Amino acid sequence: MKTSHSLSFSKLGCIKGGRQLFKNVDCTLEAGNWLHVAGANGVGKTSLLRMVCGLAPIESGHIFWNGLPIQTQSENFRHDLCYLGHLNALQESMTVDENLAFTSALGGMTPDRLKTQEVLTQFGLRGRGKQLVRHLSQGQKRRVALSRLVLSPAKLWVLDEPYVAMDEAGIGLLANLIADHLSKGGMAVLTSHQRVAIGQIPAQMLELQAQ
Amino acid sequence: MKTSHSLSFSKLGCIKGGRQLFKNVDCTLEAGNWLHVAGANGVGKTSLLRMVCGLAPIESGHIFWNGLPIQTQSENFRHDLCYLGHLNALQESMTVDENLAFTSALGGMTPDRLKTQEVLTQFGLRGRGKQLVRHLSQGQKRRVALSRLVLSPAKLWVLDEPYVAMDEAGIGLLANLIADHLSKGGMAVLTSHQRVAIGQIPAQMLELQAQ
Amino acid sequence: MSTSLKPMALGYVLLAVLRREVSLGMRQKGEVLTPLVFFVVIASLFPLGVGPESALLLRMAPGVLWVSALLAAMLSLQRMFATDYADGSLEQMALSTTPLALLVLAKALAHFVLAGLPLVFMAPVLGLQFGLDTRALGILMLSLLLGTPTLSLIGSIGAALTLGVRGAGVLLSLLILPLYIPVLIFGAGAVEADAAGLSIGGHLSLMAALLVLSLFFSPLATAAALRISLE
Amino acid sequence: MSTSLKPMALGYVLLAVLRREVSLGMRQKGEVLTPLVFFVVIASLFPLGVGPESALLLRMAPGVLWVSALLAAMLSLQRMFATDYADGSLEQMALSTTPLALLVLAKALAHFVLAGLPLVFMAPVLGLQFGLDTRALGILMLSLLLGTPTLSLIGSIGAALTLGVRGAGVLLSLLILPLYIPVLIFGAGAVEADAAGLSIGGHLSLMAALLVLSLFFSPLATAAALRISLE
Amino acid sequence: MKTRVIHWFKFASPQNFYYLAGKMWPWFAGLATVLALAGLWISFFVAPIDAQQGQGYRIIFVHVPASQMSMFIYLVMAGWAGFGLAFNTRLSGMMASALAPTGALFAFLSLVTGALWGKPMWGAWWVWDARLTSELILLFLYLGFLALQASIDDPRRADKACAILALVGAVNVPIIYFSVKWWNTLHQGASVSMKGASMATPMLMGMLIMVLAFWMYTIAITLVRVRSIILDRERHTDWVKHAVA
Amino acid sequence: MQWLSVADFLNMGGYAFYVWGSFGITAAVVVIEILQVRAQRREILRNLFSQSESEDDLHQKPL
Ligand code: HEM
Ligand SMILES: Nc1ncnc2c1ncn2[C@@H]1O[C@H](COP(=O)(O)OP(=O)(O)OP(=O)(O)O)[C@@H](O)[C@H]1O
Ligand SMILES: Nc1ncnc2c1ncn2[C@@H]1O[C@H](COP(=O)(O)OP(=O)(O)OP(=O)(O)O)[C@@H](O)[C@H]1O
Ligand SMILES: [Mg+2]
Ligand SMILES: [Mg+2]
Repeated sequence: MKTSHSLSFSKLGCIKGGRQLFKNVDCTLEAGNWLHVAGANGVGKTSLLRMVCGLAPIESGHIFWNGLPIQTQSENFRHDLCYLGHLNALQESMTVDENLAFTSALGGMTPDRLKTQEVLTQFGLRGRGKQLVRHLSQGQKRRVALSRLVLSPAKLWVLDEPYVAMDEAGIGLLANLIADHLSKGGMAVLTSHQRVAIGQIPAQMLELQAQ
Repeated sequence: MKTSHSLSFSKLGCIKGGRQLFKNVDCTLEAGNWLHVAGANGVGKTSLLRMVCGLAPIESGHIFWNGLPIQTQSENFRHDLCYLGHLNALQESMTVDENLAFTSALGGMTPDRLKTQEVLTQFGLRGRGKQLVRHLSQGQKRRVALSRLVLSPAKLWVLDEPYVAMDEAGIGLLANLIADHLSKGGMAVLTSHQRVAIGQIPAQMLELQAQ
Repeated sequence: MSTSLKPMALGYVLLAVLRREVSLGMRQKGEVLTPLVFFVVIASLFPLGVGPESALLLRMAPGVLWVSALLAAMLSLQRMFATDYADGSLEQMALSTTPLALLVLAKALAHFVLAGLPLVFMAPVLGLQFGLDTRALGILMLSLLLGTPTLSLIGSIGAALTLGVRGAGVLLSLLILPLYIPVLIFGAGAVEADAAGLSIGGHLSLMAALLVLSLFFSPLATAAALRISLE
Repeated sequence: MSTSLKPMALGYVLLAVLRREVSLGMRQKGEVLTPLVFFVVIASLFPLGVGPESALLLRMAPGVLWVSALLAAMLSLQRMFATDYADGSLEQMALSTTPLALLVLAKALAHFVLAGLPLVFMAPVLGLQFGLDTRALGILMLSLLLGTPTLSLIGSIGAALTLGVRGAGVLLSLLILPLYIPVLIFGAGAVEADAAGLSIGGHLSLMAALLVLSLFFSPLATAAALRISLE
Repeated sequence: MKTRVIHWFKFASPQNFYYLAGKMWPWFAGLATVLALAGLWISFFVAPIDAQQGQGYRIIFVHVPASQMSMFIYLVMAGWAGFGLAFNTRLSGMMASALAPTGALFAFLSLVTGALWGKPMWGAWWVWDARLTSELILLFLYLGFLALQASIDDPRRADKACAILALVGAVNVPIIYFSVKWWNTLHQGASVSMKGASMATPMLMGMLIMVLAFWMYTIAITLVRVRSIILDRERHTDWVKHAVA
Repeated sequence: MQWLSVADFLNMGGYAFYVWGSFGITAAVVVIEILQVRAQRREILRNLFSQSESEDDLHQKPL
C-alpha cells in the first residue's frame, strides 16, 4: 500500500462568466503539509477548491493526485478525499445521529454508535445526538459537519472556510484536529479569511490575486 | 421629532426545546452605542437577536424601544429596525441591482440608480450590478446583503455574525460603516466570534453564559 | 420619513412588488410559458388515457379543461413565496413598514398575470381539440377569466401555510384543492349549463362573488399565515 | 480499507440510502399521505367537473384514474433531490466512493415506495367510486404496480435536470409528462382492453419492458444530469 | 492517432466554424429562395387539381415538408447533443440549441397546417389520430428542450443538460410513436387514412422541391443562429473582438 | 394555365381560407424567425460593443 501522497497543480486556470479568475497556478503539496488558499472575496478560492474535488470541470491546466490527473482516477481519488464546502450537507429534518450514520454509510462504513458518540463529545455536542439539526445553532451545525472529518478515512481534506460560525474553542479544536491529521501523514487544503495556526506546522500559502 | 432612541431588555429569558438558554438578561443601549452579544456556540445569541426583532416571541421579560414594549408599537419599531441574519435575504436568480431595488422598495423608497451604484462601489462590487447573485462568491453575497444597511434609514441595526465570509478589507469596511452609523446617533446590536473594533467606540458587552 | 406610509406610497410599493414579480417571471422566458404548456400537456393526457372517441371527449371537455387549468395554475403556486422565504427576503417583507397583506395581494395578482391569464387565452385552442364550438369556447374563456384570479388568491393562502414544510408541493395541493372546488363547479358548470341550453347568469355571478370575497379575505389570511411560517 | 467497494458494500449503501429516504419521508407524516390524498382529491375533481352521469364516469374511469395517479406521483418528484442539493448533501454523494447512479437508483426506488406504492393500494377504492368491477380493479392495481416504478425512474431524470432552476416544479412536469405518455397509454389501455374483452398480455409485457429499460438507463442519465447540475 | 483527433476537434472549433458558417449560409439561403419559388410555382400552377380533395390538397406542399423537417431536426439535434456529451466539444451544444427553435416552429407549422387541412377534409380541426398526437408530443419535447435551455443561466451547463434531455427524448420518440399508434388503432378502426389520392408526378415533384427548400432554409437559418450563439458564448475571447471590430 | 382569373386563383376552389391560411402562416413563421434571428444577432453585437466599456469595471480589483 502506498503511504505517501501528493497533490499538485500545474498551470491551473479558471474562467467564470468570461472573466479570468486566476491562471498558471502551480503548487505541490506533500503528505503532512497543509495549503492555505488565501485571497480577497471573489478571487476564486471556492472555485479552485471545487476543481480540486472534481466538482467543477478543469478548464485549463491539470491537477495531479499521486502524480496522475484526477480525472483519470476519479474513484480512487474520491476515496482519498473529504470535502467540506460552504454548505454543511446536513439534512435539517433529520437528527444529528441520523445524519452521521448516513455520512458513514455513504463512505461504505457501518455506522458505529460508540464512535459517533465519542466524536460528538469531542465536538462539544454531547447528548445532542437525538436533536434535529434544524434546532441546532449555526456553530453547532458547523461542528456536526466537521465531525465528518473524524469519521472519514480520507487522506486529503479540502475545507472551504471551516472556521465560519465557530467560537474560539471550536476553532482551536478544529486546528488540533487538522494538526493531528497532518501528523499522521494526511494533507489539508483550506481557505479562510482568518489566519489560524495549525499546531507547529507552517502553512504553505497560495495567495490568489485578482487578475 | 424624537432624536434620541434607546433599546433595553429587562429580565429577558429564553427557553428552547425545554432548555433554559439564558434568563434575567438586563441591559440598556443608548443612541450612539453598540452592543456586542458574545458567547459560545449555541448559547442563544441568535435566539436573542430574533426576539429583539420581533421574529421570535418573547417568553419571559420585556424588550423596550424608546421605553415602550416592542410588541405594542410593532409598526413604529419595524420602521426603526434593520436586521441582517445568518441568511442573506438575496434572491439567487435575480441580479444584484434587482435585489437592491427590491430592498429599497420594501422600505417604501424609490430605488435610486446612482445611490445603488455608489453603494456597490463602496462595497467593492463595482460593475457587478448586472450579475446574478447565484454567481457571486460567498463574501460578495454577504457584501450585497450588508449594503442594505446603507440604503436603509433605520436607527437600530441588528446584525447576526456580519463578518462571516468577509475578507479583512471587508471587515474593516463594515466596522467603519457601523462607526459612521453610531456617530450619527444610530445604534447596533451584533453578534460575532471575532472581536472587531468599531472606530473608537467601546463595545457594550453582553456575554451570554451557558446555563 | 414619516412613520406610517401614505396611501400613494402604498400604491407604489404594490406596484414595485408587482413589477418585481412579473420581471422575475419574465426573466426565465419559460416562466410564463410553462404553466401554459403544462395546461396543454395535461389536457392532452386525458384523451390519451381515455381514448380517442370524440363523442366522449366532447362530453368531458369542460370538466377536463377546467381541471387542467386549475392544476396548471396550482402547480406554479408553490414558488409564490418559496424563494423569498429561503433567502430571507420574506423576513424583510414582514419587517417592512408596508402592510404585509398588501405585499401579498400584489404577489397574488402577479401570479394571476403570469399563470392565470395565459391559460384564459390558451383554453380555446384546447377546446378546439376536444371539439367544442365557438359559443362554448367563449363561455369557457369567460369562466376562466372570472375564476383564475380567485384561484391565485385562494392559492396564496396555501402557499403561505406550507412554507418551509418538507413536501410543500403536495401538501399545498392538498390544502387548496378542496377550496378550489366551488370555483371548479361553477366554472365547468357554466360551460355545461350553456351546452344544455340553460342560463349561465347564476354561475357567473356566483363566481364573481367568490372573486370579491377572496380579494378581500385571502390577503389577510395569507399575511397571517406568513407570519406564522416565519416564527 | 480497500480502494473499491465490494458488491456487498454497494448493496449496503443502497439500503442505507433507501432507509434514509424512507425515514425522511415518514418523518413528516404528511409525506406518504399527501400524494395519496392528492390522488384522491384530483380523481374526485372529475365527477365534480364532468357531472354525475355514471355511464360516462365508468367509461372515463381508467383514464382519469391513471392520469390522476401520474400527476400525484409527479408532484412529489421535485423534492427528490432538491433538499439534498440545497444543503450540500448532493455534493457529498457525488464525491462519495459509491457510484452516483446507484445512489440515484436508491432514491428513485424510495420515491416509488413513498409515492407510487400507496397509490397502487388506494386505486381500488377510487375505482369503486367510479363503478369499476372487481376484475377491472385488479387490473388497474396490476398496471399501476408495473407502471409507477417507471414513473419514478423517468421522473428522476427530470428532477435532476431541473435542479436549482427557478420554477423547477412546472418545468419538471413539462419535461417528463411527454415521456410518461407510453406508460399512461399502456396502463390505462390495459384496463380498457380488458373491459372490452381483449387480452391484456401485450399491454402488461410492454409495461414490463418499459420498466426494465428505464431501470437500466434512467439512473445513468440521472447521475449525469446531477453532475451537470452540481458544476 | 492522437494528432488526428486533435486535428479533428480543431476543425470543429467555434472560431473556425464561425467563419465557415459565415461563408456558407448565403449559399443555402439563396438555394432555399430559388427552390421555394420553384416549388411554389409548381404547387399553384403546375400541379393539377386533386380528384377527391379539390384545390384544398395544395396544403400538402407546406404541410409535408414542415412535418418531415420537424422530425428530422429532432434527430439531428439529438445527434449533435450526443456527440457533444461524448467528446465534450463546445460547438455541438451550440448547434443543438441553434436547431431547436426551428424544429419547434416546424412542429408548430405541421400542427397548424394539418389542422387547417383537417377542417375541410375531416370536418374537424383535430382528431386524436396517432400521427397527429405524436406530432403534438414532439412539439412538447421541443418546448421542454427550449424551456430547459432558457432556465439554466450558465450556457455550458445548459448545453449539457439539454443534451441529456434530447438523448432521452430521442430514445423515447419511437416508443411514443408506437404506443400512440397502438392506442389509437385499438379503439377505432382505420377511420381516417392520411394517404391522399395516388400522387400525380407534378405533385410529387412539387412536394420534393418544397422539401428541399425547407432543408436549405433550415440549414441557412441554423448557420446564422449558430453564428450569433458563437459570438455570444465566446465574447470574451480575442478573436471575437477582432471579428466584430 | 388552370386558373380562370385572379379571383379564381384567390378563391382556391372554395378552400381559400385553409390553403392561404396554411401558406400564409408558414410564410409568417419564416419571416418572424428571420427577423428574430436578426434581432438576436444585433442584440449580441450591441452587447459586444458595450462590453468594452464595462470591461474596466469588471476587472477592478475587489477593494
Ligand atoms: C394537425 C393535424 C396534422 C398533423 C399534426 C399532421 C402530421 C403529419 C406528419 C407528422 C406527417 C409525416 C411526414 C412524413 O412522414 O414524411 C404528415 C404527413 C402527411 N400528412 Fe399530415 N398531419 C395533420 C393533418 C393532415 C391532414 C388533415 C391531411 C389530409 C387530409 C394530412 C395529409 C398528410 C399527407 C398526405 C402526408 C404525407 C404522407 C406521407 O408522406 O406518408 N395531414 N402529417
Ligand atoms: N457567471 C459569472 N459571471 C461573472 N462572474 C462570475 C460568474 N460566476 C462566478 N463569477 C465570479 O467568480 C468568482 C467566484 O469566486 P469564488 O466563489 O471562487 O470566490 P472566493 O474566493 O471563494 O470568495 P469568498 O472569499 O467570497 O468565498 C466571483 O468573483 C464571482 O463573481
Ligand atoms: N427544539 C430544541 N431542542 C433542544 N435544543 C434546542 C431546540 N431549539 C434550539 N435549541 C438550542 O437552542 C440553542 C439556540 O442557539 P442559537 O442559535 O441562539 O445560538 P447562537 O448563540 O446563535 O450560536 P452560534 O454561535 O452557533 O450561532 C442551541 O443550543 C440549540 O441547540
Ligand atoms: Mg468562497
Ligand atoms: Mg447564531
